[in-house]
Amino acid sequence: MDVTLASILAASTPLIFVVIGETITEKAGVINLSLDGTVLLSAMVGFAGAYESGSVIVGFAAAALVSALAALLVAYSSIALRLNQVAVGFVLFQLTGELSAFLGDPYVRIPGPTVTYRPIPLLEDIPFIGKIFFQHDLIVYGSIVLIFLTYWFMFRTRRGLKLQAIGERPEAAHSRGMPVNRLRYLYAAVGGGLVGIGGAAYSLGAKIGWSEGHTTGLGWIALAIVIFGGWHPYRAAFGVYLFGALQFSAIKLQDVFPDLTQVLGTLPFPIMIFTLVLVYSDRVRSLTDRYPALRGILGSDPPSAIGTRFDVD
Amino acid sequence: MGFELREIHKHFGSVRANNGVNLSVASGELHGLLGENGAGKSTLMKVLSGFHQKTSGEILVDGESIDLRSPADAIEHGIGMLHQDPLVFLPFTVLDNFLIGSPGPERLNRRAAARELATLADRFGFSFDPDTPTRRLTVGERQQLEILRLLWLGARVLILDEPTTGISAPQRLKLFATLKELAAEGMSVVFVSHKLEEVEEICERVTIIRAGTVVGERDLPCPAAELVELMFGGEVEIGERPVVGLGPPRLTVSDLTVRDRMLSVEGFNLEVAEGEVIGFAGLEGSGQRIVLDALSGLRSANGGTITVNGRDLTKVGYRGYLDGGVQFLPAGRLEEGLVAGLTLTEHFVLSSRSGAFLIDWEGALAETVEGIAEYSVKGTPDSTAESLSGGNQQRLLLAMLQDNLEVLLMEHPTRGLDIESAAWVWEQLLRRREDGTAIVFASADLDELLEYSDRILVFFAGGVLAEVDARTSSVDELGHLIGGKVTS
Amino acid sequence: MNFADLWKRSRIGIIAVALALVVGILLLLVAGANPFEALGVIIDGSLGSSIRIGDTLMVWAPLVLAAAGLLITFAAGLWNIGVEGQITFGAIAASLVAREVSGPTWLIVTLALLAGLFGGAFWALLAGLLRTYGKVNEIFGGLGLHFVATALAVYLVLGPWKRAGVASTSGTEPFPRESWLPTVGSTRLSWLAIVVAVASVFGVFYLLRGTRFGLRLKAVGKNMRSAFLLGIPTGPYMLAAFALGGGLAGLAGAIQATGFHHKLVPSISGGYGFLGILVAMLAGYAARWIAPIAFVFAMLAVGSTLLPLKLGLDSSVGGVLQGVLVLFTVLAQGWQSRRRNRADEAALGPPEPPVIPGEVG
Amino acid sequence: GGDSEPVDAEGFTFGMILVGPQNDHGWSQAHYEAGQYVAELTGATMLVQDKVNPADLPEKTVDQVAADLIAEGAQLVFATSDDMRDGVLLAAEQNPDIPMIWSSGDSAWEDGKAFAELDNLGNVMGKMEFGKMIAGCAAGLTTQTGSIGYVGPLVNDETQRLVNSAFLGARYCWEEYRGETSPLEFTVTWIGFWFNIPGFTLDPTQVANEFLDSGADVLISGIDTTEALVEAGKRASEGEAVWAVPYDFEGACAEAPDICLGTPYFNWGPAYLEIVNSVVNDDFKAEWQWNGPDWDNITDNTKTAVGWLSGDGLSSGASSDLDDFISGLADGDINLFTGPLSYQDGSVYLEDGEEATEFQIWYTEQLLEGITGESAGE
Ligand SMILES: Nc1ncnc2c1ncn2[C@@H]1O[C@H](COP(=O)(O)OP(=O)(O)OP(=O)(O)O)[C@@H](O)[C@H]1O
Ligand SMILES: Nc1ncnc2c1ncn2[C@@H]1O[C@H](COP(=O)(O)OP(=O)(O)OP(=O)(O)O)[C@@H](O)[C@H]1O
Ligand SMILES: [Mg+2]
Ligand SMILES: [Mg+2]
Repeated sequence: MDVTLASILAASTPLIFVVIGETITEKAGVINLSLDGTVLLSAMVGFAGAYESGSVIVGFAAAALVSALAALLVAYSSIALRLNQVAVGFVLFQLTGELSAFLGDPYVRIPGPTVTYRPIPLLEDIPFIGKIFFQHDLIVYGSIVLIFLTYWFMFRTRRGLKLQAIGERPEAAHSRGMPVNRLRYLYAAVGGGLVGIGGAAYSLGAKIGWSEGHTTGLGWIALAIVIFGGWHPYRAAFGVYLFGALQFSAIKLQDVFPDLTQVLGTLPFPIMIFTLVLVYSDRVRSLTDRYPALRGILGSDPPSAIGTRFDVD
Repeated sequence: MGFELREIHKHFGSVRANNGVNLSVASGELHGLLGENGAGKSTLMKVLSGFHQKTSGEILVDGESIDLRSPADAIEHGIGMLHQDPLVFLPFTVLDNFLIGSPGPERLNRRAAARELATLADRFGFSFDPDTPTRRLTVGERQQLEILRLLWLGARVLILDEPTTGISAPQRLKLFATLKELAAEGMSVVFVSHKLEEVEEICERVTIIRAGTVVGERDLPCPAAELVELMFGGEVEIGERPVVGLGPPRLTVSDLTVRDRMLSVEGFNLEVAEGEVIGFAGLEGSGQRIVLDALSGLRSANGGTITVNGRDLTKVGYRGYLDGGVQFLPAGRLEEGLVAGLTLTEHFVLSSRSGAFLIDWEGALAETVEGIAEYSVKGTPDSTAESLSGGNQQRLLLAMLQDNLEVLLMEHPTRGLDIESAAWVWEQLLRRREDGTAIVFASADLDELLEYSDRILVFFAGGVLAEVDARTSSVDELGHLIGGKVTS
Repeated sequence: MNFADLWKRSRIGIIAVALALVVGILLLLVAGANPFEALGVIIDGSLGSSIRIGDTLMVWAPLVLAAAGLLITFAAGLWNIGVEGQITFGAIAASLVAREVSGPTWLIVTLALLAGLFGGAFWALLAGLLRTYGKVNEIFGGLGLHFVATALAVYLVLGPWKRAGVASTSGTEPFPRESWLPTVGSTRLSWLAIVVAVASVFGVFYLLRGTRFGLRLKAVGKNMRSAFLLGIPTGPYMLAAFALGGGLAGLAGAIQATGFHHKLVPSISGGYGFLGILVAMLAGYAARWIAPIAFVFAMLAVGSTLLPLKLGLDSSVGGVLQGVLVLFTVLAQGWQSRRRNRADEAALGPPEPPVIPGEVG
Repeated sequence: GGDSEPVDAEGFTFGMILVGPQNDHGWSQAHYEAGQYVAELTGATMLVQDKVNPADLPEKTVDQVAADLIAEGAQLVFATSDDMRDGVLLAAEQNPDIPMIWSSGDSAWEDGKAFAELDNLGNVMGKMEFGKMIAGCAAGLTTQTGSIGYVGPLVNDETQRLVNSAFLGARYCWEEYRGETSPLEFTVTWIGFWFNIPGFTLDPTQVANEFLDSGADVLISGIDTTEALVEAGKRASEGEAVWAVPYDFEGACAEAPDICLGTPYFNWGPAYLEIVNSVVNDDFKAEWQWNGPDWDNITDNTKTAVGWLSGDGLSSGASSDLDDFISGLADGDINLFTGPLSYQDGSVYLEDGEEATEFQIWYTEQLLEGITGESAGE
């Protein structure tokens, strides 16, 4: 049991970075629909960077850079060019995915550097808990820290409040002296960078190496989990782990439903998205209106200004 | 802290919202800013608070010229503004709203902030639960919160843009007491309103602006009639109105109840005869719009009945009303009337009630050319709706109306139009009235109400405060009534 | 359209194509290939013989159908990203007919195409209902249904429709020959697919240009509130747009199943739904450009499959070029409108529906 | 086959259709390198089209790719996947003058179940059941937990045959060499295709992970790619005692050599060389070839059709037992396809003492009793 949980934790690590990154970007009001492609490209760039330099740090940095650039392009198109974020995001999804295949060809299935296993002394010996949480590599620990750190940043710091403000009501943020569009660029880049780290965390950790289509589909699921997670780091993380658990159970169930295994493997995708139907249904809405305590679990209010642009004057 | 505005111009594209405004307010002064809808009051204040960048002019604080590039600069200089619609973040808690944008160490100390909020609130007799979402605060409470926040940030010039819209009478009293107290402490307060009574009640001086320029400045008290004249451009000659024989009732509303999130209108009754024109007066948000929505089927009535020509339409829904000959022209021409991106011809096709599947473009073009000529729309059949000027958009909307309407409902039918266009629009409307159409319109323009209505209902805070006969009323009387003041 | 207008439009196109070419050439140089040689291979690989022209047209047909269908949903202001799922479900429905119905070719083929049409429409209607009644943004509802349709195809291929003794996602047993779309000569080109695709382009052109329905749909897409006030029942119109757009996508799926693979495979959509979105964007959401742009895309797709063969390049070159082309076109539109002081957004065409997941605008 | 001298085939062109990428370190790369081998020896030109499957190359079917290759001058076409059945049958029918090979198929086997009368379509396959028995033996000799996981591709006669072989080898060595009496756990999980196609198949990385989590310490890969080895290598680097056996390609151990027990691999070169020879010499016959290992030296790549290359992960003790096993197979002392053997559903596969015929081995309808996992059944 603890072994399985540890595996789910490790396998979910990249998606944590992706989902938290996109949550931050969307909190600022920018939706980056290109995730499914940028995760692929950053997985490729991460591996190639680490392979060429011999250092996983270079790999992560290169991946973060590439993915941040993609997110910045979406932000720029919206802020400066007044283009539709969805349209630009979609084109980038296609382009970055194809680029990963094109540029990644020399790196297919060759051994390269990986993140190293670093169990934490003493803690790793705690029964049960030790196996689950303290026998991993640094990037896994990093993902857990990231969840708490993001929560802390968003809800416990001044800058975090500003981040939420610019995505919620930019004109109000502007009237309180925040440089809305500059901050949107900043958080698009930060979120995009985290997405890139997530991509590299696949090719350097959770799913070692590079092959074409290495992470196909996971970007879409990340976008769905962001919504499922109600733009809250804890709930988003819960969504990621739930998805991981569902994927593992699908494998376990091959014996029970032989015809359905492959189908079960893909089901978490629609399940995640159809949870949204429930979350948005009037009945659940009225329930959360009546019992505000439930809103934390069932509510999912998007940042009000998501996907829109803000022009001063 | 005093401030001075010199020759402020603010243009939005071709709209000159402020056209060389001068205004000076001394430290400790409670200064009123009066003007009709669209006069340019909010724009001027947004320039002063750094929200908008002025097109030209100079801003001085304590005699020194300052450069405001953003609201952050304004706050730095001690200028804080409470916007017409309080700019709070609805899903966030009261405390977070208080904190957002405040300077201080990176790590939030909510407990300390809550204490400061409580202390400040105490001073003015306000009270907040710091953990409630702001969404659940009334508009008045949101304002109070914003005022506290601005004071906390060190505002020495406080601008309030129509702070009394949508708040209750006791809250208003509290607000006024607070403002007086602040002025007494040496703060400059600018109070923007079109409510004479309130300005009279608390301000020492008042500046009146119209069409983007200052038309007068007075010490208070000063005769209300004089202020009304300045605001609305004086008594307007009311021409002979044609005597139209009123026919049988067209529209009968009995005991109507409608609600929206902020406001509810209860027990509304109205009977409009064939060929009668009813005007709705009142400040924005006093209930006119939701009644018009209900009368056009856009909002379902929470109680009561609406009949047209004796047919009960209460439950038929918007399209049922359209079929029953009831049509509504809302004020937001590009938001709720025309479709940006579609051409005039396309608009004419959309408005025709033909059921044919294929469009006869040649026929439609001919019709459009005819319509353009008849309604003197400055545009070609290929112009898109958004490229028309406001006046021409309104002409287009009128041209698109069904021919034989039973009831025509309108909101601000001539807002933004020059005198000539406005007169022309009314000519068209009165023609329809002669055909028997019953007209109900809401307007902020008192002259318009007086000139074209038969009867005027004055809305105040969700109820009909008074019904006056337009033939015998005056701008002065209406001005008082709109402000909630019933003169005998 | 006057000359100035025409120049404005084509200037965007020229800048975009030029930039795309520059980037494309750079990428090819990076990959160590002679760009002109690569271009030659792509042209030869897609147009080099009657057979290859046929192959290209067989990619063109479903792509055009998907893009034409998307124009309808775009007109209604909807981002029908679920189009992939609609293709897949249309293909499943057509496969059911092809597997189960026996009779003369004309009968089976007609029924299969109809099944595709209705299957795709049905699947799109689900996304439409989620959008109009479930408040789920069509992007995410559509994606969810896309994954469900794929899962269904995988299930059928591995389960009830599996080959005897085999459980592989590689596909079902080929359909009986009577249910294959008839072809022209020795090519793989099915004239029926071409007829259906051409008809769809004309149909969509006239629907959006010449009918009251199309005009009202545009009004709904550009301003739902005004459209409603003009008396248009916006909910049903949006559903109708989904059904029509999905129906054409379903036809594309039926052609993929009965005219191309001749069996059901899980990846039956061929990605033409997503590609169709790019075609629609590049076409500026105008029906008259769909056919030529889809043809260029089909050329790139088919022609670049020869790159590995002849130049040792990866075949993803075609996809990269497509993406670069669309990206620069979209960006160029933005640059252009930024240069003009007054951004005339309506002319940019793309609907700007609220992207707030779960909120209906 | 595998004993013909290379002809001079300068100017001769053959085409190779691969289902996966040519650098997959597995099935497709083995074919690709065989093609290179032939080209080098004969001077012929090879044209390669890789990733020919509906997910990666939606715009082309196998018959279209064959047509492309022919148009580019190919005088012989190799379609190298079980998955290409429909396309290659169509292509052979449409191009009766072009000899073609469908590797791993049975269309040219007169006694087979799916004989197709096509004069220009032959089949080549290696007797990988030997490779898999050796792989199974290596796993059986190595496992500490007594639990072996097999990452299977899709279910068909061939893959069931290979799983059964691995199982028989593992059980034999587990019991005979190690003297274990407790039953060996042998589980197969199918991903649904020859390699991972996200969204359509299970992710082999996760399957491997799940095996290792649930106590298997040796993974045998039955798929075209190396995820099982990579994942086991990662676990080993974290200090776990786990091993893996990749598949298909001689160089497959490279991604995690330390824990690689060895590779059963296909060596298509000799058979393909012979076919090129026959086409050049104009005596091509559409035959069904099922070529065994060269028992004299199963790593002699000029001769053998299937081989076994031991990896660094194999202990020296296990290594000598494995050599024993291999020589037993070579001289016929060990024939694991001997009854009594039952299928999973309890039906008899081989009566007591019955030795399986080629037909019985090729057309394996189910997994054997003792294996956990899904059979195609029916
Ligand atoms: N952002 C803007 N863009 C374009 N025009 C604007 C903008 N803001 C205001 N205007 C125009 O400037 C003019 C002055 O508007 P302003 O809001 O200052 O009036 P106001 O006096 O505050 O009216 P009210 O009493 O109705 O609030 C109006 O014609 C308005 O339409
Ligand atoms: N988006 C636009 N695209 C093209 N032309 C425009 C656009 N907006 C305005 N115009 C043109 O600019 C001119 C000025 O428009 P504006 O709305 O300022 O007119 P106006 O003087 O206020 O007229 P009115 O009194 O009728 O409102 C008009 O001729 C109008 O057609
Ligand atoms: Mg105002
Ligand atoms: Mg105007």
